[in-house]
Amino acid sequence: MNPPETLTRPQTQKETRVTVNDLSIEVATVNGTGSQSANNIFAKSLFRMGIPISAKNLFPSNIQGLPTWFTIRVNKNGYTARKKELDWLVGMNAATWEKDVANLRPGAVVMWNSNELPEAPVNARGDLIAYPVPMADLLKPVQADAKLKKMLINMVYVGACAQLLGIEEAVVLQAIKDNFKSKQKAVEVNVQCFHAGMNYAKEKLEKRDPWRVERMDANGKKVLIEGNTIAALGALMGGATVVGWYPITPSSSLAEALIAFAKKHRVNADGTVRFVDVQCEDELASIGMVLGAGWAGARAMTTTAGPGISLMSEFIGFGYYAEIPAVIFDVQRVGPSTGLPTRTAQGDVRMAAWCSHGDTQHLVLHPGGPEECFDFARISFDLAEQFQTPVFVMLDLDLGMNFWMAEPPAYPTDAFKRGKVLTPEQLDQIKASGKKWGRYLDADGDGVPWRALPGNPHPDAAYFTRGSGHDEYARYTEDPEAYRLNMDRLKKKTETARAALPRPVLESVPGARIGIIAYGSTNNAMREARDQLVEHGLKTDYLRLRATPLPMAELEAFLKSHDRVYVVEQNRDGQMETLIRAEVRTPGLTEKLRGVRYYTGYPIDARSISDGIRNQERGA
Amino acid sequence: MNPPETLTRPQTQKETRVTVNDLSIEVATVNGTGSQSANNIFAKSLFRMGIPISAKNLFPSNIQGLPTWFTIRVNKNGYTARKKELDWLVGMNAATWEKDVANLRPGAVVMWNSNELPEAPVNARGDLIAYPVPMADLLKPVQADAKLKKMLINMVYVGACAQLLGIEEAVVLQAIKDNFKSKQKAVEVNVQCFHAGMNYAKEKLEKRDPWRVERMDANGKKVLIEGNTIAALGALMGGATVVGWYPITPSSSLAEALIAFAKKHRVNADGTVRFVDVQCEDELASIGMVLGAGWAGARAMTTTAGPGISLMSEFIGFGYYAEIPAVIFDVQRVGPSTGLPTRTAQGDVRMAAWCSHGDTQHLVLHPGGPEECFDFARISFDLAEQFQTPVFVMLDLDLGMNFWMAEPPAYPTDAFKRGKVLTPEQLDQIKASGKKWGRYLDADGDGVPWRALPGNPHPDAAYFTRGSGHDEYARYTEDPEAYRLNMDRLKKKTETARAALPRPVLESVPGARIGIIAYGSTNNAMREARDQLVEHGLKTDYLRLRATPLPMAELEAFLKSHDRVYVVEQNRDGQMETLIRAEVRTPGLTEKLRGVRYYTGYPIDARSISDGIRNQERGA
Amino acid sequence: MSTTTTEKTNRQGFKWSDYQGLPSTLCKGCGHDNITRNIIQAYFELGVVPSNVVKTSGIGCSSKTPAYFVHRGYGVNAVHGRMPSITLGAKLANYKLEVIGVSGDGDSASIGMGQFCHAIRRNLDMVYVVENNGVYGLTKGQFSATAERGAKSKTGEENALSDIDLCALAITLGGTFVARGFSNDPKQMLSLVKASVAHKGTSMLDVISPCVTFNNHEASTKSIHYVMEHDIHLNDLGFVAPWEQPVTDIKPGEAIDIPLPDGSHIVVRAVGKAFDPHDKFAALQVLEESRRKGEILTGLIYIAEKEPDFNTATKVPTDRPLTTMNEADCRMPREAFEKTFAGFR
Amino acid sequence: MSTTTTEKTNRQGFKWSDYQGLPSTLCKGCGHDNITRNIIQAYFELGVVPSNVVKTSGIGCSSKTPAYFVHRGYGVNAVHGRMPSITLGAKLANYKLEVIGVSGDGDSASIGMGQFCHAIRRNLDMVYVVENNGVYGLTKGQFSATAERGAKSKTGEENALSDIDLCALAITLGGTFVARGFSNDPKQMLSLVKASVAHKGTSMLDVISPCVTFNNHEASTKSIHYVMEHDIHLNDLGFVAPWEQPVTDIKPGEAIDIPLPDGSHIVVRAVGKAFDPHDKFAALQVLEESRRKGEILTGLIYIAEKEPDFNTATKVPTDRPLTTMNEADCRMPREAFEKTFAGFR
Ligand SMILES: Cc1ncc(C[n+]2csc(CCOP(=O)(O)OP(=O)(O)O)c2C)c(N)n1
Ligand SMILES: Cc1ncc(C[n+]2csc(CCOP(=O)(O)OP(=O)(O)O)c2C)c(N)n1
Ligand code: SF4
Ligand code: SF4
Ligand SMILES: [Mg+2]
Ligand SMILES: [Mg+2]
Repeated sequence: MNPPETLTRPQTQKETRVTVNDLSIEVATVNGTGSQSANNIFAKSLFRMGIPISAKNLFPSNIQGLPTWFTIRVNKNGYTARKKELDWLVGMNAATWEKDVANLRPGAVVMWNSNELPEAPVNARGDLIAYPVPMADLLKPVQADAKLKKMLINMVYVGACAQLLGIEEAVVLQAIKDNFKSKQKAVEVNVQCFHAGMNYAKEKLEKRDPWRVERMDANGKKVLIEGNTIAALGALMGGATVVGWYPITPSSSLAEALIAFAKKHRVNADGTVRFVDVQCEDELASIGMVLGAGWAGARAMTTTAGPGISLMSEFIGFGYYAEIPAVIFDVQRVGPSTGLPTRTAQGDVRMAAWCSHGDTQHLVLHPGGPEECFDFARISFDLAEQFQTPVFVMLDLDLGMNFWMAEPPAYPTDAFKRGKVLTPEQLDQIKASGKKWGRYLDADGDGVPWRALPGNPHPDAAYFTRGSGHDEYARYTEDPEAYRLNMDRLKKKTETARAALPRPVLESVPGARIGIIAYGSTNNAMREARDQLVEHGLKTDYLRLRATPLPMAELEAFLKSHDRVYVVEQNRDGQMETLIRAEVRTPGLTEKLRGVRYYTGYPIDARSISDGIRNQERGA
Repeated sequence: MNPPETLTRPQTQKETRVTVNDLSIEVATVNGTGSQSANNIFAKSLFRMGIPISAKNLFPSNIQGLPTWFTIRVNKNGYTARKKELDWLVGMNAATWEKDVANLRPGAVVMWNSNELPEAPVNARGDLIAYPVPMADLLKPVQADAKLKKMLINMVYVGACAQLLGIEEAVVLQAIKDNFKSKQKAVEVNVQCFHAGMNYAKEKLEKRDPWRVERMDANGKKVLIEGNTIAALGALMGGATVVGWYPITPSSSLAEALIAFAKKHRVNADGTVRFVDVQCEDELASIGMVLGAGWAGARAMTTTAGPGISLMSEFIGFGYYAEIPAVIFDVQRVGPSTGLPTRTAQGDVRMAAWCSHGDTQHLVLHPGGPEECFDFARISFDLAEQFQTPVFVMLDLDLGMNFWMAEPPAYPTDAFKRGKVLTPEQLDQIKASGKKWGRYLDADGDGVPWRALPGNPHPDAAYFTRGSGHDEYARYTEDPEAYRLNMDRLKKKTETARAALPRPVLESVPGARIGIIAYGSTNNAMREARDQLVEHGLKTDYLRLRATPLPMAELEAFLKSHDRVYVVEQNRDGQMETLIRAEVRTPGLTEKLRGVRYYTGYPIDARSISDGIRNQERGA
Repeated sequence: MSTTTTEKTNRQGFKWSDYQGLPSTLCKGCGHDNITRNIIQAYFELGVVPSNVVKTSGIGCSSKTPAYFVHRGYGVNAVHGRMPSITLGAKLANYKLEVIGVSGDGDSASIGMGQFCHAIRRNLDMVYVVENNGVYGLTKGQFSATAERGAKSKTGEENALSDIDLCALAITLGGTFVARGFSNDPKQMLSLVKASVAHKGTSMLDVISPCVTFNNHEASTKSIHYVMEHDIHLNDLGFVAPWEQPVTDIKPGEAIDIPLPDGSHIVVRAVGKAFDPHDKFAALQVLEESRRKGEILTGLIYIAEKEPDFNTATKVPTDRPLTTMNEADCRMPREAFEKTFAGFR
Repeated sequence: MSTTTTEKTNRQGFKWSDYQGLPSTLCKGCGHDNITRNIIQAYFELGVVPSNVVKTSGIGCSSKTPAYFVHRGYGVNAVHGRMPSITLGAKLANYKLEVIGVSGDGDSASIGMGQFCHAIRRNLDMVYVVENNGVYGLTKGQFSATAERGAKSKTGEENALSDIDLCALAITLGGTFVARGFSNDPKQMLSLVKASVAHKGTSMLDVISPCVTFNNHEASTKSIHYVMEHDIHLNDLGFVAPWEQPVTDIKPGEAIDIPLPDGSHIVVRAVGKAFDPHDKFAALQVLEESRRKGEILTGLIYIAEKEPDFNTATKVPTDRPLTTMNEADCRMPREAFEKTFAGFR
C-alpha cells in the first residue's frame, strides 16, 4: 500500500511496462446528466477498434442526481465479466469521489474534473496515476447553454481518455456521427468537446500509466448489444404477435425494443400492424391477456421482473393446468420484495421452476449470453406452443441491460413449430377413423394433447377451458381418478418437454476432477474464472445448464465423473442447487455438490468464482 | 365375488359374525338438501356413546343439487382416517346411486330410499345386505311443507340406522335437541321422523349384517370439532386482534368462526369489540392489511387457500424482507389453479416454504391434528412477533372442514411472547449506554433485530420500513455489502427461528429398519397404516414433521438410523421430500428417501400408505 | 347447414340447440340461469355463428354460466376477477371472435375491480355481463361490494358499507355502453343482450340477478321480490336487426333511434320523462337520483355516440387474425435483418 | 418539549425541523417535492405530534416522498399499488395514528385501481394523496391511466385511451372528501392538506404534480406550463384551525363554512358561480363540464355532510389501540373457555 511519504502528490515516474488491450475503466457520474451517449461512444469506439469489450451501467433506482457508474472492460482475451479491480477511473461525481478513489487498486489511473472535484483524495492515496482535467474550463469556448454543457462535459473525458489510451480519433468521430445521426449541430459540439479533451491530454498530460489500446481483429462481424434488445429481436423473429406488459426495471426495455422493432418491421400497407402491444394496468392483467391470446392461438408474451412473477403466480398455475402457451420474460433483479431494482441477481430461478400453488413444473430457459437471448427468445414460442404451457425466459439485469458483444445470429429459416393444433379436416379424419378427440386426451402417449383453436367451426372442436378439474374431454369433473390421471399426464408432458429443451453445454479439459455448474449471465465470467483456476493449478470442467427441468442424464454423468462439483450462482440460497438436489436420485451424487454464491447486486466477477472454489478446495 | 345365482335378490341369510364399533358409513346425498343437520346428529350420537369416530363431508364445488357424500368412520381403535372400503351405504341420490352401489365391497350394507331409488343395482350385485326404506311414505304422516320434508327425510335414515346399529335412542334425542336448540317445533318434527325410521327398521327390517355399536368410554372429555373451528379458537386465545380475509373454500369457515367467537368473547361494555375483521376486496388487500397491522404492532392474521397464497406472493416477500409479523392460515385444497376447490391436498408446502421472488425462507407450521390446530394457531402469533416475519399455518380441507375428535386444550396461561419491541425507556437506556439502536441491527447476535412500534415518541424510535434495500439503521441503500450482510442476517434469523419451531414427534418401536416421515393431516392415517404394516410383518418408526425450515438434527438422525425412509404426502411432486432433499447434507442420507404420494382430492387412507410402502419394500 | 329435423333454424341456418349449453348446476331459480336463457335467445335470433363465440368468465356461480350456453362456442373459465384480461388477449389475437365475458359482482366489483375499470376504459369490442346478486354465491353468501348499506345478510349481519354502482362507475370511466337489467325481466333483457352484442365496444350489462339461496330473504335488497318492487324502467328498448323492418313511425320526442355499426338499430322510448341515452351527464343524474330514491333503475343508461373500440385503437389488422400470422408475416426480410444487426456494430 | 434554539415552534412545541424528512432524491423541480413541502407545512401548522404520524406509500417517485417529510414519524414504503391496504391495517391496529398515504397515478390508477376504489368506499380516516403526473416517472415516462387521450409522450407517442378522472371516480364511489390541487400552487395546496388532515374519513387529494423529466414537454397536458394555463379554481379555501379566530363575516351566498369534527372549519368561497361542495351531484357536474372544456378544475370538489369513518363502522375500541391488547383482553375467561369446548361434546 501507499507509504506515508508519498501522501503529498501522486508519483510521477513514468511507467515502463505496457499493458495492451487489457483494462477496466469506470466513469463515476450522476444519473440524469446525459453521460450515457458519451459513454456509449467511448465503448463503441473501443469495440470498433476490434478489441473485445463489455460495458456495464451501474445505476441507482431513481431518475436524476444519484451516483451512477459506467464501466468498460477492455480485454484482448474476450473476458467480459465485471472485473473486481479497476484500472482506470474517471471521476465526475463529487458525492462518491472519495469512495471512488479509495476503491482503486494501487497503480490505477484516476482522471477527474479538476474544476469540480478536489485533488486531496488522490493525493492522500499517493499510489495512483493522476490525470486532472479542468473540464469546465475546456468547455468555456463551446457555444451551448448550461444544460447542454452538463452533457457535453462527458465528451471531454472521452477525448482525454482516447488520447491517453490510444483510441483512434477517426473511430471516435465516426461513433459520434452515428450516435447523433442526422443531428448535425449535436455532432459538431460533441466533436468540439471531444477534441478539447483530446488536445488537453495531448498538450498537458504526461502519460505515466501502462495501459494502451491497439487495433485488433477480434470482433469480426460481432455487434455490441444489450441482452434485452437482442431478445426482443428474437421474439420478433420468433413470431410474437401479442405482448401484454407492465413497466418494470430491468425488463421494460425488452418490451419497448420489441414494440419499436414491430412498428418498423410489421407494418401493413393500410397502416395496421401485425403485432399488438398493450401496456396493461398491472402484471396480473398482462399475464391474463397473454394467456387469453395464447389460448386463442396467437404467439403471446409478457416481460417482467421478480415482483411481476410473484403477482402472476396464480395465473401461471392456471396456464400450467389449463395448458395454455405463453412466454414470460423474467429479467431478474435483486429481491426479495422491491429489493435493489437496478441491480442484478439470479433470484427467481426456484420460483420460476415451481411457480404457483399446487403441483406445478414449468419450462424455464436460461440463456447464457446475448446470442442465446436471441435464440431462446425465438424458440420459447415454439416450446410454448408445442407443450401448451407457460415458458419462462430468464434474463437478468446484467445480461439484459448491459452491453455485450454478440455474433449476429443467422437469419432464421426454420418453420414455426406451432404444436398440435387440429384443423377441421383433421377433426374430420379423426371422426372418420372412429376415434374421438379430447382436448386433454393423451392421444400420442407423450402427454401432449391436441388442441383446436377458438373459431374452428368443426362440430367436434369446441371445448371449455378451465382451471378447475377436468377430464380428457375437457369436461368438468371432481372425480379422484380423473384428477390423478390428468396430473400424471401433465407430468409425462413435462418429461417429454424436458427432452426437448436446450441441452447443457459441456466444456471439458483432460484430467479435470473438479466440475463447475453455472447458468445464465454467470457464464460470462466462467472462462476467465476457469483460466484463473488453471493459473492456480486447478483444472475444471464446466457444465452450463440452459434450461430446467434439468437434463438428468447429462447432469448425473457430470456429477459422476467429478469429485466435487461447484454450482455457481448469483443468489443466496443456491436456487439451482436446490433444483439439482431435488431431482438427482443416483446415490452418492448430491454430496459432491458445493455452492459458490454471489449476491451483492453487482454482476458476478471471475475472481469471486475462482476464489470461492479455491477456498473450498483448500478445505476439501 | 357374487355367484350368478344370487343375482335376483340380496342374500337374506343372517350374519352370525358380529363386528362391534368398527364400520364405515357413507350417506350419499345431494348438496343443498339439508342433510347436514341429520348427519351431524348421526355422528354426534355415535361420538357421545363414547366410541371414537370421525366424520367427513365430500362435497362438490357448487351450492345445490350435486352429489355429496357424508362418511362416518366408527372405530374402537381410534382410527380416524378415511377408510377405503365402505361397510354401510345410505343411498339418497339417484344421480350417483348406481355408482355408489357398485363401489361397495361385498357384504356391505346398503340402505336406501326405496320410494325414489330403484332396487335393481342392489339386486344386480347380489352380494350386499339390503335395507330398503320407503322414506317418503314414512314422512307422509309428518306435518311439514315439501321443502322441509326434503330435509326431514334425512332423519328417517338416521332412525333406521340407529335401530339397526344399536345407537342409543336417548343419545340421539338429546343430540336432536342440542342441534336445534330452542327451536321446539324443529325438535319435534325431527324426533318424529327419527322415530318413523327407527320404528320402520324395528318392525320391517330384519337385521342381517354384522355391525353393531356399543357404548364405550374411549372419548373422555374429547370434543368433536372441525379443524378450522378449533384453529379459530387458537387464534382467539393467541391474541389475534386484526383479521383481513377474503372468502375462499376451505378457509372461509376459519375466519367466520373466529369472527363469531370474537363477537361473543371480545365485546366491551360500550359495544366496541377488541377485534376487527375486514372482509377485504381480495387477497392482496388482505395480506396488505395484515402486514400493515402487524407493522403497527397488532397480532394480525389472514385466512386463505392456495390461490390466495399465489396472489399474496409479492406481499409475503415484502413481509420477509421488511420483517413484519403476520400469520397466514393456508387451508389447502387441490391445485394447481382452481383445481378441486372442495377437495383436500397438501399441495402448498413448497410454495409456503419459499414463497415470493428472490431468496426467501418462511416459517411454516404443519399441525397434525385438531389439538395442534389450536396450539399452532395460538403460538403462530408468538413466532410471528418473535421473529418479525410471516408465519404460515398449514391446514387442509380434510383437517379444516371435517369433524375430528380432540382433547380440549388446557386453558392457556402463558404470556404472549411479543418479541423484541422497544419501549421509550429502553431506548433511553440504549442511548445512555452509548449505543445506537438500529431497526435491522443484529444487536443480540441471533439475527433478530429490535423494533419500535409506530407512535413510540422517543426521538430515536422513528424509522422507515421498505421492501427495497436498507441498512442496519433502516436507511435506504443499494450498497452491495450492506445488501449481502442484511441477507446473511436474515438467514441467521431463520436459523434462530428453526430452533424455536415445534420439534418433530418421533414414534419408534424396537427393531424397526423402516422409517416413515409425514406431516399435517396425513398423520391421521398413520397409526392405522403402521398397524397394517405390522400385520404384514413390517415394523416402522415414524417421524412427524411439524414445521419447516426442517429440524435438521432430528431429521438426519432419523435418516441415519433407518435403511429406507418413506415420505408420505398428499401431493404429486413430493413437496416435503423436496424440502428435505434441499437441506440434508450428510452423505448417504437422501438416497434412503422414497415417496408415497396420494393425490386424488380424497383424504389419504391408511391402506394407500401401507400398500404404497409394501409395494416399494417388495422392490427394495 | 341443412336441417333434417323440424327444429327451427335462424337466418344462418343454426338451430336453437346449437346455442344451448350444458345443463346448469346452479340452484333452482337462480337469476343467473335466466340471464343464460336470454343470452342463448339473443345469439340465436341474431344468428351469431356459434363456433365464433368465445365465452369467458372468472370464478363464482355467475362465472360458471358460460358452460351453460353455446356449447358450440369456446369457453375459458379463468381465475377469480380476471375475466377482462383473458378476454382482451383472445379478442386481440383474433378479431373475428364474438366475445362475451360473464362475471359476478364479487368477481368484478371486489377482486376484479381493477380489471373491470380498465376494461371499461379500453373499450374492447365485447359484451361484459355482471350477474349482480349482492353476495358471493359460490362461497356461501358473504356480502359483495354491490350490497347496499344496511342490507341484512341471511345470517342477520348488517352491511356497514355503501354499495358500488357499476353503471355509474362505468359511465365515469368512459364506458361506451352501459345498461342495467333484471334477470327476471326477459323482455328487457333480450333487447339489452342483443344491443350489447351489436354495439362495437365494451357493452357493460349490470344485471341484477337474485341469489335465491343466500340473498332472497326479507331484509335483502337484491331479492326477487325486492327488485320487482323497486325496478324502474328508464326506457323501453326495441332492438331491430339489420334484416328486420326498421321502425319508421317514430314521432320526435317520443323515441330515439340509435343506429349501430352493424346495421342494427335500438329504438329507445323513455318511460318517464324524456331521456337521451347519449347524454352522459343526464345518465349520471338519473342514476344518482334513482339511487337517492332507493330505486333500481334499469334500461339503456348510456351509449356513446362514437368511440373507437380497442382493436381499432391499437391498429390490429382487420384482414387476418394475429393467430394466423406465419413466418413471412412475422420475420423481417433477410436484408432488413442484416441491416438491423449491422446497426449495432 | 423545550426549545433551546431560536427555531420557531408550533402550539405543540414542535419545531418545523421535526416535520422535515430526508433530502429528496427526486429530480430538481419535480412537482412531488412541492407537495412534500406543503405536507410539512400543514403538519407543522396543525401541530400534529410527529411520532404519531404514519406515512405510507406504494412504489414510484411519488411513493418515495414519505421519506422526505416528518422524519420523526413512521413510514412504510410498501409494494406497488398496495398503499391502501397497508394503511388500513395500521390504522385499525392503532386508531391514534395520524395516517397519510402517498401514491402516484400509476400506483393508484393502474395497478392499485382496485385498492383505490375500495379505500374510497371504506372511508378509513386517512389522507390519500395521489401525486398525479400522467406518467410512470420511476420507470421512465410511460403513460399512466390519467394521461389524456391524444397527449403526446416525450418520445412522441400518442396516448390512445381517455384518462381516468380520479376525483369523479372517488365521488362516484362514495368518497367523503374529494379535492384536486396543483403541486405548484402552494396556497391552495396548504389549505387542502390541512382540511384533508382535519376531515374524519378518507380525504382524497388528487394533486396534479408535473414530472419535469418525462412529462413537461410541449405536447404534454400535465406540464407545469399547461397546468398553469388550464388550472381553474373551483373555490378558494380558508382553513381555520380550532384555536384560530373563526371567520364571522360570511355573507350568505358568498361562502360556506364547513365545520369539521375536530373543531376546525373550512371556509369555501366559490370562485365562479355558486357551488356547494356538499352537493355530490353538482360536483359530478362541474367535473364533467370542466372536462369537456379541457380545464383542470382544482379546489374542494366534494365533502360529505356526515359519513362514519371505517374505525367507527367496524366498532374498533376508542379507548385503547388493538396493538396494546394483552392476554386478559384477548382470552376469554377459563369458564367460558371450558364452556365453549363443552359445547362441542
Ligand atoms: C383468488 C380466489 N379467491 C377466492 C376465491 C373463492 N371464490 C370463489 S367464487 C367467489 C365469489 C364469487 O362471487 P360473485 O362473483 O359475486 O359470483 P356469484 O357466485 O355470486 O355469482 C370467491 C370469493 C377464488 N376462487 N379465487
Ligand atoms: C409489481 C411492480 N410492478 C412494476 C413495478 C415498476 N414500477 C415502479 S414505479 C412504477 C410506476 C410509478 O408510477 P407512478 O405511481 O405514477 O409514480 P411516479 O413515479 O410517476 O411518481 C412502476 C410501474 C414495481 N415496482 N412493482
Ligand atoms: S348460490 Fe346463489 S348465485 Fe349461486 S347458484 Fe345458488 S342461487 Fe345462484
Ligand atoms: S422522473 Fe418525474 S416524477 Fe420522477 S422524480 Fe423526476 S420529475 Fe419527479
Ligand atoms: Mg355475486
Ligand atoms: Mg406518475
